[in-house]
Amino acid sequence: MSRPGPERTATGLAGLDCDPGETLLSVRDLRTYYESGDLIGGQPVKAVDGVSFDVKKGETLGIVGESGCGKTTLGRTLVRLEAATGGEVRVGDDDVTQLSGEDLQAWRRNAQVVFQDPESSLNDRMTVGEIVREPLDVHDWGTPAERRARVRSLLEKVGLQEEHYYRYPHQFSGGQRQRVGIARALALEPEFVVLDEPVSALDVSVQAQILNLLMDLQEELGLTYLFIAHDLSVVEHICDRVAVMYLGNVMELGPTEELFEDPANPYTRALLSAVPEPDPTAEIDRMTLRGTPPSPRDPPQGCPFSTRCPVKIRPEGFEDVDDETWEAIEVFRETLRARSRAERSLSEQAREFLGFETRFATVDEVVEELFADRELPGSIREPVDRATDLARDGDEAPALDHLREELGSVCDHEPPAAHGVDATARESRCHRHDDEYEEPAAVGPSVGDAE
Amino acid sequence: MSRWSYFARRVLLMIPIVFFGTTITFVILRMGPIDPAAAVIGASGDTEAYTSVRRSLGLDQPLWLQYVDYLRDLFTLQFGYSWVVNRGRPVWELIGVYAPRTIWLGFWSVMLPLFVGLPLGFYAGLNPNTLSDYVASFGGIVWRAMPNFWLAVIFVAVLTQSEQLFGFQWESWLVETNIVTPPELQRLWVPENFFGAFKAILPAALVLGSASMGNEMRIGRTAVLETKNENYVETARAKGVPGRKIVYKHVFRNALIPLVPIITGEAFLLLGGSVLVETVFSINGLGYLFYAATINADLPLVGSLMFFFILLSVGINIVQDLLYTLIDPRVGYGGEGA
Amino acid sequence: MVADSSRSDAGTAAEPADDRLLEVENLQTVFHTERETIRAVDGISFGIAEGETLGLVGESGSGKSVTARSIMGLVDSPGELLPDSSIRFDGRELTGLSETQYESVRGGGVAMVFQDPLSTLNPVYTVGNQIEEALSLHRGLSGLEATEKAIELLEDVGIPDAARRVSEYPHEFSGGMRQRAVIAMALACDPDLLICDEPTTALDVTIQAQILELLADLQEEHGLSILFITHDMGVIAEVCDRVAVMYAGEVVEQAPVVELFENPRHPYTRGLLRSIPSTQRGADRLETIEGEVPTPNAPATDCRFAPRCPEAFDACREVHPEPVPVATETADADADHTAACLLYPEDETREQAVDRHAIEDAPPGAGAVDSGGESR
Amino acid sequence: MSVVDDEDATLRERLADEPVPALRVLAVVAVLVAVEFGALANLVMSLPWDAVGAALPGFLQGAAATIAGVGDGLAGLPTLLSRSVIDNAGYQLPSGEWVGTFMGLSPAAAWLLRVALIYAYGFVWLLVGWWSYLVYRDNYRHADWAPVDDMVGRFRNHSWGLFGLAIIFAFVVLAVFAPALGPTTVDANIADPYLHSIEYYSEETGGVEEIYVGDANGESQSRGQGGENVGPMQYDQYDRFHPFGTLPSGKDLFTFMAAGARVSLFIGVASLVLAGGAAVVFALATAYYKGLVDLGIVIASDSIQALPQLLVIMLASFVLSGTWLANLYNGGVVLALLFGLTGWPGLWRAVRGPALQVSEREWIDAAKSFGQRPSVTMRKHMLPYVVGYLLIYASLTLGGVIIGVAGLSFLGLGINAPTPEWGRAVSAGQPYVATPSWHISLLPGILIVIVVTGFNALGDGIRDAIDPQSDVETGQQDQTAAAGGGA
Repeated sequence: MSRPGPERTATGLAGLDCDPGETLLSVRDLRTYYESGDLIGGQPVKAVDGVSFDVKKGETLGIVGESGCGKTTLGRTLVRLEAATGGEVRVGDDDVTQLSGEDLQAWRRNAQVVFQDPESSLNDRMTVGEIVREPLDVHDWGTPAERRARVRSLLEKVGLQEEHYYRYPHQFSGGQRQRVGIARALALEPEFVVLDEPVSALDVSVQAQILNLLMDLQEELGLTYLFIAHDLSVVEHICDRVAVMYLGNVMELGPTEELFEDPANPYTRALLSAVPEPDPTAEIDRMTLRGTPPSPRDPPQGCPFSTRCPVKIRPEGFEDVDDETWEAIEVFRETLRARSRAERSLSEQAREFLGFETRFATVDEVVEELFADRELPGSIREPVDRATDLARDGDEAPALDHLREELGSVCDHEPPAAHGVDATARESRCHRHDDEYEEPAAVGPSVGDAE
Repeated sequence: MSRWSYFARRVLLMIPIVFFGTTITFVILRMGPIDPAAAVIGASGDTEAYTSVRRSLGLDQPLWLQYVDYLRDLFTLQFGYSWVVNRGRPVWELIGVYAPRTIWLGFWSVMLPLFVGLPLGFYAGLNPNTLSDYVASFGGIVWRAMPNFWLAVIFVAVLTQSEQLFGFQWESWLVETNIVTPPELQRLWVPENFFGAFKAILPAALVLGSASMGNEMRIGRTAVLETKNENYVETARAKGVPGRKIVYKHVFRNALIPLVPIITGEAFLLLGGSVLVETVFSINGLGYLFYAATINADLPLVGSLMFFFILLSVGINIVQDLLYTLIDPRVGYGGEGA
Repeated sequence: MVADSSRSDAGTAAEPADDRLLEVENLQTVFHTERETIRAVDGISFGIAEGETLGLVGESGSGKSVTARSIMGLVDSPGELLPDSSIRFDGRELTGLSETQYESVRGGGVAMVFQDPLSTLNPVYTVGNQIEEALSLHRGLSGLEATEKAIELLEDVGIPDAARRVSEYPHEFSGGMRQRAVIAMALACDPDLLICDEPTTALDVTIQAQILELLADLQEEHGLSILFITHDMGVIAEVCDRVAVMYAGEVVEQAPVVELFENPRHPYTRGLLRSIPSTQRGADRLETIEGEVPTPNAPATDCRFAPRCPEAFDACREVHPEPVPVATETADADADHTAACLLYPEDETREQAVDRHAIEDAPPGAGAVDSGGESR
Repeated sequence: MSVVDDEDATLRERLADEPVPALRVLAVVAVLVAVEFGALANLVMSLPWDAVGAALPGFLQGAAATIAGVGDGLAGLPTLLSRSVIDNAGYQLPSGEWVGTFMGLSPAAAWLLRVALIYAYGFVWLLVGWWSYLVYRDNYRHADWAPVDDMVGRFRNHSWGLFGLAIIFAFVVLAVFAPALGPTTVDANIADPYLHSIEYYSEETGGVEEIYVGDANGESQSRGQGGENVGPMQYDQYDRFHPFGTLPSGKDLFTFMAAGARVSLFIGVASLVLAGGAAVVFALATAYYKGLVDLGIVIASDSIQALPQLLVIMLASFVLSGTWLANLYNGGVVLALLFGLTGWPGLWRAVRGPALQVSEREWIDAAKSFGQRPSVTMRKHMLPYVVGYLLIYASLTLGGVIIGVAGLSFLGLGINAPTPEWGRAVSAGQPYVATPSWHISLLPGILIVIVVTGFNALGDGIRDAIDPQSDVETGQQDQTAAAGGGA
């Protein structure tokens, strides 16, 4: 490159200069918690809860997951928009979460973000030229004339025209604004770019333009992308490797092709099977998940996915209980969980205190409905009755504890470790990868591109 | 965070506010050259009396100790005695005498706008850009722009001359009342007394509530306009709810939410305005008492009254939060659905 | 603004079926702003048969949602339906109805599910209260009876612990549960036609799958007709029987779902399908449609897609295409497949085709192809 | 490429490139300044420099004195629109001929002419301001379109806002040109009436006599019923014209009002600069840092707001009444300080919402992500959005301050006694409201209503101009702002 590039300062971050294919960024047990606004006590929101992965130079690592899974927080933590609660992010010998002063500035120059919302990511009282130039000004890049020249070349590079320099964001469409956002992110020639849902606010036809542009730029500039998205088809198209997140954890991580063809983790499988195919003739064997993800304030004790997992391991001695009964137990637990989170109004608390009936006293109806026409073996009937008694008094938490103790399996008690699942360094967190259990794929419907 | 822990948090926040508010009062009282003791003994200039007054007021102590004493007395609700305005009477007793008139005045100057301004505003919001909307809106703005003291002066003049101007005498109309005297607040449960007291306070309450009336009208109008465009109103229409019911059920209740702080905020604003209105109408209320204490340099009385006002303001704030928690189920709800 | 009033009377609706539950003809909804008049929906026609699901697909600004609101009679000033528009529901013309007359149609005949379930529910009333409101309006239920029915409806839409949930406020529900509650509210009205305006766009895929499954079940159970509006081709492929593709206020192509996906004829539909990454597995670059969606602020005298169309020729800028039947490829013999493009009908020469579009487009009495175009 | 290079030019270079339009603007401005240069110098000299001078260290005092001398000299320069050029003071001979007035016009006509000319002059300034904006936009700005163009465009079409602007313009001209607008001066008529004298034609003696203004005032009182009344647009028996009539003391009400406008405007603007500055700084800081900073300022502002504003100002201005501070600008400085110190919480609350909203925008994150300094981020990315909202509330609050100041002076507090203040006129006229001397109370009140309405309208106009969508969100804050603490 002939342009006057910013000299990398001698102050470190030597790790950025690694060769393509080597590990650029190494994330280990990263945690980011948000304190709740409550002055007195209160659980923090565990947005990212112990995440480990590597990012290799020149690759595109996709992070997918549903809203609230912590993928955006993860991206923001990597570029130091959020402070990490624990763990580390290594670049060579430096820990990004601990950087300060000049080192931090060096990281800020080399790690950039493209934001999701093109409406909100550009200051609409500044001209496009000023917006793209601002990072250059902050880092004292070249002379003012050189900066202006660089901005013009950047605009051209992202598919805009030079004369757009003095236009305001209002005069652009969503796709063009996103191009401006990309130009701004590239101004300082960063090594690493976090793309936070860069196309999800755009229409399909425009989305394709931006995806093509991103891929061209990566090729030309040797960029490393962290691509955050909820749209699996986009991730499949653009990413080299994919990490699937659920409730602050990476459930599965591996090369895109293998992961999409033969997903190993039950959550990945459910997620993939939920995506509607743009092909009306496709026959899908869909796994529809029950309920919604639990609150990240109060994640399950064992596997994060255990509350919704369709292939959850049964505890010993209950393998022969029929599926519907077992499902009813899971629904019962889900109901109690929802109740324990529901808020009681003052009048309800008073009624409860005085022993009157409240909407929470309907637990018997729930039990009735779930278990009425079922033969329950004593080993199930007993804990259910006990839990019902506890819940009737408004104590859902002990009821839940009791059910977990009596009817919970390894999924309810221990967080699963990462297991290698095929030859390609793919990892998946699920107890079923243990030798003693059947693989998830063996017990659920078939999912994946390989049909 | 539940609604009630939100509410508890708000109440907790009131403590430092009372503390700082009281401190500010102390600073104001002490930053000027006014010597409370000198004001107490007046022009006689007797050194001995002066020293003894100083001592009994605690002025011979170091300033920080005075501050601590001042805080301790107020926070234990020992308001002390008036020294100049009504020498030797306990402040509590004065409040007991003066406060009812102010409360009576304040009550009606909150109620009148509520029952006049709000309906007018809602009406204008339901019929935007019609002639009646313009008249109501413009009227509201001008009505709000009128200074209370001036409006009071005009009211007094017009009412005293009502015979010449309108052909009937206000003072003897329906019930015999005076225009510029405090209302009689004895035995209000007797309808006649009640009505008399109401009529006596009506002009003053109208004046004091004028700004609120204009405000509530304007904000009521915009709140209705805004609520009308909410998605849930469209949903209600989409499920076939008749127009009238949409207005009553889905628009009004939601439009009331932004009005809660307006109404309570105004209730507090009335305290300041009461000085002028009470002066013009010669209603010996708290505002008037405060004014008299100020210009007579009765600083102990001023300090205690100010503390009383701070408590009132904090109380109104708590009422506001309570109203909020009652009217809006979302208050304090930061969490996620289950 | 004069030229187009009778334009689509001639063309469109290849099959004027009277047995259809909803028949929209030449619907034109415009919004007046200070500067211009936006023709958000510009002369579209389609119909929905009983028990059928019609998908309305298009990018943002294509007029999908305005179409839904027009059918529900929810278009308020500064928007209006132009005089020649016609919406017939169950044989009854809706366009001229007064607000009071419309109230019996809304909910009772046609119910609607909106995109954002949170803002759709009134935050200060419990979910049960809002369902009971619909129940009392359309089924005359009240009191305990209504509450029981509301609980039943919540159970029907798959909300667990409904007896407790019925007395909770919308903010206490999660996104997916809220949308279920909104659907329950729509069902409370006992409608024949359900309009779903992007009902799953605000939801996650796993929740979307739940809701789509629920809608399919309910359709079967209640024999509902559904107008399903979305921008997601995947969802369309999954839920719809027939599809109408909208672009800049017009329906550019209409066909049964399999036919449309396998044999897209309009260049826009083709481009749209090809720009979805999952249709191009393995391709390095995605095909794109260059340019941006225009805002329709004047009656069309050309093809609105022409500036972005890879197959555009000179006439595209002068003649406004009308929907014409095109050859089908699927086995479905009576598949009525129309496309509004000068390339069709393909069995005619290009000149013939252009002439045909020009004649159909021209208002009676005015011979010129571009009438009305020069006036602005 | 040359085009592109041109676009890189700085504003100064662009001016040098194409100087004609800018020079034209400059020439007009120069002419406008020249004709009123004396008045300008006078205005500068009328500021409370003595206090500043006294505060200066000794060796500077000499220099200050020299400058003061020069300033006084400049202040003496003749100006076009002054009383001495178009004089309305004179007397009428029995023949009906006017002596001493401008071109022998009647005092009413001379006064009206002067008022018209002054307003025309002010209007020209307004036009020049608009013109220079256009010149800048068309000749020197790179961008063909900027968001501010839309705002200006919306405001231009906002008749209610324009109505407000017109009123505020009239009010500001009244305040700025107060000495030239009044039919007489504060010094001569109100402050030191016995140090000045006038000539009049006496029918008794049949000749021109001289009399102290104070004595003449004694004969031109407005005291309602008893026949003593000089109403609006009337002459008194010394041939003095009183556009608004006279006060009970016989002093000219219009002169009083014009001078009072100046005091009100000064207090309003000064207190708002103080309060607005604090409000913006705090709002930016709380929105950017949130958390404890926010909590601290919430508590501080709530504590101040827990005290009834008007009562606190009343108390504090009384407590301070004996100090040097209270004598600055006849007590105006103290009031401005007090209104500023007690007023910032209201303004802060009003702009905190918009500031928080802006701080949630992704461009703030973008700025953080490439390492922009917090102070620059606040200034560049947040301030432009907050300032608009500040203008709205400043406009509303200004009306409130005017009412508040008037309310205090109605009670006899605040502005020191002989200095004109609107509230004092209302107070003076209180006994005469229902008499022929109704004008004393009524006219100042009506003036206040008009000015406050004008500020409200201007605020509405600005709101709709900067934020055409939202109407309600901001509505909440209006109330305390416009109510002047309940006065």
